[in-house]
Amino acid sequence: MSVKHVLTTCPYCGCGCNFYLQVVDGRLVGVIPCKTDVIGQGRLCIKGYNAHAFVQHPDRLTHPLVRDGSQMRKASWDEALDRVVSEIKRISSKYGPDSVAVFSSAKFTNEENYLVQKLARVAIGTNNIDHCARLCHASTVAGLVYSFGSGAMTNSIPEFEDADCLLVTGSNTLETHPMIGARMVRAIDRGAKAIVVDPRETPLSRIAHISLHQRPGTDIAWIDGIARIIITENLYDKEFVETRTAKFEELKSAVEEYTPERVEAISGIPKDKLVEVARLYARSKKAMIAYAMGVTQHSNGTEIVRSLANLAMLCGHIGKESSGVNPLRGQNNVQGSCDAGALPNYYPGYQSVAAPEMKAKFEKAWNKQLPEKPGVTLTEAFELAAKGQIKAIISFGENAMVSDPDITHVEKGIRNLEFFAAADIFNTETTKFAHVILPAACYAEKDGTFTCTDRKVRRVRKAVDAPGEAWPDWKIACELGKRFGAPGFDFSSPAQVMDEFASVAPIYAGISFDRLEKEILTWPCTAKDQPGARILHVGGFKMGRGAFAPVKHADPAEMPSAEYPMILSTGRNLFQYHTGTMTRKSPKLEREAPVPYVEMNDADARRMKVAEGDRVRVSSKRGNITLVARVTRNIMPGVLFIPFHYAEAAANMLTNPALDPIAKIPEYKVCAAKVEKA
Amino acid sequence: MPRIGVFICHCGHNIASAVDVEKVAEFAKTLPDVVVAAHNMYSCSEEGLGAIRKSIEDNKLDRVIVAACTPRTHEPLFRRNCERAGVNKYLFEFVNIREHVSWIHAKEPEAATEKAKMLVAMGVAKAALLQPQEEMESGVIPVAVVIGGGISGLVATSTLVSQGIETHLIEREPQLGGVLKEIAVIGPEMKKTKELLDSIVKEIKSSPKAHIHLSSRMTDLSGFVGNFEITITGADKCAEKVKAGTVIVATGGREWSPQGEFGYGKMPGVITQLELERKLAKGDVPDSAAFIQCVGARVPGREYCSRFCCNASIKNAIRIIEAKPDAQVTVLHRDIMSYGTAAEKAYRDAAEKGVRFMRYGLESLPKVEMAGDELHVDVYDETLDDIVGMSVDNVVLAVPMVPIENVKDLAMMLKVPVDKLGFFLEAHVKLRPVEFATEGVFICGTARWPSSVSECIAQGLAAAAKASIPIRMGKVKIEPITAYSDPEKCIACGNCVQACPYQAIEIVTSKEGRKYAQVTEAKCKGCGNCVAACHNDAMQQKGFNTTQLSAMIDALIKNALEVAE
Amino acid sequence: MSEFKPTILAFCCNWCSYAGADLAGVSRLQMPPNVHVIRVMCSAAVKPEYAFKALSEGIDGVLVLGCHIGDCHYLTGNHRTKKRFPVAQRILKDVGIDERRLRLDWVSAAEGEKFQQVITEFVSDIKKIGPNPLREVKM
Amino acid sequence: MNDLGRKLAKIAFEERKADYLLAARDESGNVAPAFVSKGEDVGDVRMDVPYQLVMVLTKLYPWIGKGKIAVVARRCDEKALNELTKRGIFDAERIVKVGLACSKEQIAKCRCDDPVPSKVDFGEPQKGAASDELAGKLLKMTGEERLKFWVRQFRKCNKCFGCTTNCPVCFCDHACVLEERELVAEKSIPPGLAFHLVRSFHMADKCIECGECERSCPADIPLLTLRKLVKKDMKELYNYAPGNEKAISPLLTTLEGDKLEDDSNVC
Repeated sequence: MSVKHVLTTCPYCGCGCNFYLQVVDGRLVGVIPCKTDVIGQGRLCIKGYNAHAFVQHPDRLTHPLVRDGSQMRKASWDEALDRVVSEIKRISSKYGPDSVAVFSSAKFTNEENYLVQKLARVAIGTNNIDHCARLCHASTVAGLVYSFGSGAMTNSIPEFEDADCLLVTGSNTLETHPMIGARMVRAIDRGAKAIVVDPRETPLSRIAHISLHQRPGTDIAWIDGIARIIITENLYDKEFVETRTAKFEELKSAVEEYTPERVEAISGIPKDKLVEVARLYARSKKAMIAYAMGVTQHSNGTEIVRSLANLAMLCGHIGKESSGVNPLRGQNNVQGSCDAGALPNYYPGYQSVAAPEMKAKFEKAWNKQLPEKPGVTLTEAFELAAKGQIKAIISFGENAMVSDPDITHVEKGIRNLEFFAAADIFNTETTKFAHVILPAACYAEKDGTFTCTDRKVRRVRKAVDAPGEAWPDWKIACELGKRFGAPGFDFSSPAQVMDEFASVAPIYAGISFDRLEKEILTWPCTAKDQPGARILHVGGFKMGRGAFAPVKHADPAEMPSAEYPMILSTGRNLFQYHTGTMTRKSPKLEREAPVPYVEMNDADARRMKVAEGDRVRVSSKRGNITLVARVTRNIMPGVLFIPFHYAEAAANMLTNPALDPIAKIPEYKVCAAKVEKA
Repeated sequence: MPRIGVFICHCGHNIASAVDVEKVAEFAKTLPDVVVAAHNMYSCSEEGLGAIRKSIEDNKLDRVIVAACTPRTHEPLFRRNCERAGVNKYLFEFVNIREHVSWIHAKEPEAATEKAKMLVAMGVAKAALLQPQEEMESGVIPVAVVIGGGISGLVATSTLVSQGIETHLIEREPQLGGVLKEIAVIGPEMKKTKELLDSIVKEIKSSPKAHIHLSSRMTDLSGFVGNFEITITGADKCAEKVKAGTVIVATGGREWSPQGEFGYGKMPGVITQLELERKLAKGDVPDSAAFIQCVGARVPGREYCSRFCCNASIKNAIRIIEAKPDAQVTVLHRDIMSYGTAAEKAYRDAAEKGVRFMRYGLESLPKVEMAGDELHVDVYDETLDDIVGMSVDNVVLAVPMVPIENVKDLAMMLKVPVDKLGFFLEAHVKLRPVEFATEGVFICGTARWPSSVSECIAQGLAAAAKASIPIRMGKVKIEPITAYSDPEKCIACGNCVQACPYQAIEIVTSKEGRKYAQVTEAKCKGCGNCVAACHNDAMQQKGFNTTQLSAMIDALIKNALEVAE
Repeated sequence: MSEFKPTILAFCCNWCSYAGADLAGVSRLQMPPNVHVIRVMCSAAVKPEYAFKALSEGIDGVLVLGCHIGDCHYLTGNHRTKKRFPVAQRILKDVGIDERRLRLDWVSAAEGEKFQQVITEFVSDIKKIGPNPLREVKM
Repeated sequence: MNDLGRKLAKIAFEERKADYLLAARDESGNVAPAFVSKGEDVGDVRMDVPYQLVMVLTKLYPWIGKGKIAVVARRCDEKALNELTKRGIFDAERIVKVGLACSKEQIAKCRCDDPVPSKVDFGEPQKGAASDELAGKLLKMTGEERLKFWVRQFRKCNKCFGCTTNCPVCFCDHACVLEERELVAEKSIPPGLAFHLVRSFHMADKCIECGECERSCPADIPLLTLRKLVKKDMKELYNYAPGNEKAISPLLTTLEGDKLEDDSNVC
């Protein structure tokens, strides 16, 4: 009788809560929240309590599968891996290495991301390595690197509790980051003033001090409006602006036109409310900005992120306790996968591919000649596949057929590939197209580290064996690397991989598995005897002066029209997670929100004679889906909201693939659509 | 998706007078899953039932809702109707908009219509979730119990034992016969009561199947049709428990005792009809008598007519004259109710024999005084437009029949309704005249309504015939409303086991070793105790699932509150 | 605002209070039209959870009518009702909902007037207490 | 293994003849629940147990076929064990209690008025805490004020089910009625008020006031105070407090307090 309580990190969102998996003779029986965990403090959200439910599900992939004509048949690891290597080698030599793209996953551990990007760059010789951060905080990285020099969250999760003012926009925090939401709730209980700006009424906005609703796609207007009020009413921190920032004059002139009246005209936010918010934010001692997909997933996402950075720098609310700009990372390790270099334009540790000295450094470290220019992004890859420029894709844990915009187009791209390999824990809408499917171990079946949204590196420990012959992804990447004949892929444990990663990435230099056994480490952690920086930009920006961004409002790529009069926005709910691969196989989660739905305003519904629970057809230029109408007062008139978890009515059949020019992130939050009774 | 048909009944004007039936039908059409909503004059008539059957076929309905009177009387009728149209009879929901709406909100038609709409909405919500059920059968103990040894009870008992059915007859008094013991001769054919009673009692006693409990009372009744358990407490206070399949109530009625009307109780000569019967039985015939009819009857507070008092007076008047041809007999009446040929002939015979009939009105009641030691009666005669006086040996008050004293306790024990006056209320005056709404309990005789001897006999026979059906069939159909558990949800905490009054539930272990609660359907009476005791809805009751009842509450909230908003 | 018309839910047991209600109907006893009856087999089958659901979503009053103690068709059913509902009432009070909105009473099959009296009394009580505040409070 | 570990192992395995031991110990920089078999290293045991060990045991128990299990049990754990044994969740002979008397800080944190187990093996017995101060304030409020207070609190609920999952006596777990749609009308978060009323009712004759619901609530809703208010009601109505293995809940007996089913009517 072996009974274990294994301390690990939650596989779902970026909060990084720790809990114990209860294992009796290799069977997962329950989850116990870790009482002394710095983030969870003995508490979890509904997904945390059910994080064990999908692990030993009968549908788990257990054996490698290879396509034989139209059928998939079981194969040995040797046959499957050799098939991948030979196909990639054939295509790479025929069309060049850049005709191959590799996708890593934000669900992977840091070690696995590091190995997969090394597989692309060292084994295959291409910088075409990306992952789903492209779809979430790519615009944050591009935005905040310009403003502050670093794209990461500036403060730590516990600090939300002590803030006096919380400016939350584009984040339904209590549903997407419940335990960060809980900290905000505690702050509100202590009297902090919470301001929520969101086209929908959310569980957080219902208990906030001020709840404003802006028309989707008009964020820069009201943010610039606030900046203008802060400047014109002299509420800004002159000393901070003069000593720590640059381009203040350009900002001042850029925001001039966004008078409260104009902001109200563009965004619908009442002018007196805008003034109240500006004064409240500026006058608070400790003000935290928190944002997520509602800000980043726009065709001008990068600029919206920079406009938020402007506010913080104007008031000096940056680099201090409970003051800063906090992008809330959605995935459990989207932060770590960016840190580990699974990006087309960055080596591990945000060291730019374009910088020759960096290329030289990694060529020496990995003793292999590396490809020149930065690679293509995830979103562009499917475009290029459809055009025939990308011929092969290896996808680790991505379910593009549900998570990427304009799915019909994505499908065209995948079908056009000569070779498509996928590694995952379940069969998904995407693995259907794969020539080779590799069974992978999930978080409960492997060791490694996740980096949560506030840059803490958190241990993941193996609780049970993987089903059948499934391997942990770090082992798959190593085996592939060796079979490509590339140097530096014979690791015997994730700890060794972390040591190599730490040796090449200064921000992870001090991090190692044995230190993590005893203490909490936050990157940047540049030495073995330091805990790492809990707060960024204290006393100064790494790059010297923070840069104001003179950005202006621009309409979304696709505006409502006569034929498509409504604005459609997509996103998540509390109970499901992303494409539902794990949550839809957890009974108590699936039961809470089993059916796809569209939220629509009750006045719109009455006008269209749609009642609660009716089946309606929502269509955009790119397609249409049929689902249940949820009539509510909690959404602005003229706006629809569809969660994208449900493949049977995939929201991304409708979304607009238009990309942010800098970050290449799709505009999930705004597209034109119409509703009819089905 | 269910296809629901809603049929709203006018019930003549009983419902339509207060409820706007068309509006309710219009509203029903808007409810989810309702395919057709119609209204008809008399749903329970053959024509009404036919219309429903046709609508079921035309619209391929699989759920039927009738909004009319009370399920307690008409549900079986409409369920059989569904069955005839090919729909499982438990996919039927009855909405009560007569007893619970039109009859009690007669002066507020608008509010009554709104309430009818709400109740229909709740009915539709439940109907959508009903599951088809099969009736279960349960054995019937081949024993009957008759409460009350009056003429009705005796006739019923004799009929039952003559069919070989073991019957317990419970009589409060030391001897059988009830009120008739005190009446020597029964009009109009002047039959000797003793002969009638003795012949029936002899018949009963001759059968080994009869058990007569004299000076005994029923002190407890529990169980249900086919499985009653009656506790009989004798004079010696020892309680005997008897198991029976059916129960007949024949507890009779009693003469109303006047509260001093016409000098009763103060003047010795003023007597009631029964007191006259006892005098005549002893041969003590008065020389002159005046009968006053409707004493304490057809007056506010007791508006009904007992129907037999006129015939009784006529009969006794004739007996007096036959005993003393030159006796002076007058009958002062407000109307003579001698219905039927025999009674009408007796009325004419009495007149021919010299009985004088004089009418009086409520506004000019006869006055009775003592003149010396003689009784004197003055009455205003309409035709003569003058007061007519007479002195008589006796003034006989013809008083109405009223229920027995402890009728309320008996009703509570039997869990059957009594009307405002205290007479037992039968299930339905036309459809089920000698039955209660409670299955297996029957009613006959004056306990139901003042009746003549022949009517009591007829009802006794009817009640016995009805009561013998379950016993003859040997089995009774049990409503499928028993409880059942969901092994997946049950965590075997035992709340239900402790809650069940019939020990019908126990914890069992499945093949895989999972413990869960299991109901023994034969023992389950369908009370729902266990459902309420279960904290995670693992225990459910057929026809009353928690999903169905919650849906009804939701329907009320949605329709009543949203409307108000 | 127009005169407050309460919406009230009542659970009546098939053997006693429902029969009493029918009797009140047969006897044409007039009473306020605000009470909607749901038929159950025994008052002990009424889960207090139903009352919590109704009251927390704006229903103004909930009435549970069973057989008199000792008269229950199922022997000790109404004992459980009498034990359970005071706890439910206290919980309502603890949370701040007026516990008089939930009332338990006994009406036999023979008590048409008692039914009328209970309904009339309860409707006037609820009118005095006023509309359920939770009708407006959206969580 | 620290000294506490050795002492605990001796009591559990040798004195009480247990095959397994459930306690709390230091592990990878945190305090972890630990289920060890006889002969295994117990580890650096801690007696300031932050976990409701009976809840940890309830999840493991169905999978542990046989053998006697020793549990470090405070008074609240002991009462939880009694309530669960009474309902057949555990069979009594397989559970052995190692009594732990709570420290002053723990008593203050739980506002506990009954902190000493029947047999004390560790810790010095202390006096129970005075009554719940917030409960006192709430009782003085009017109905409207109380409703306003609780609606504002329950509006923060994010439906994580921490209060039910972590509660030692809340064992419906996989089929909890609160997860059904019917009783609690809500399509989003927070759940309707009925969620908390129904839970209070279910806990009325079971709650042993360990306070785990309040400690597990991310929104800091004062759930222990609500439990204490309901406990006061049960005391006043039926002079009943959960936690005694012999006493049958008043909600399961007749008015006279005897068993509901009478044998006379078995047919």
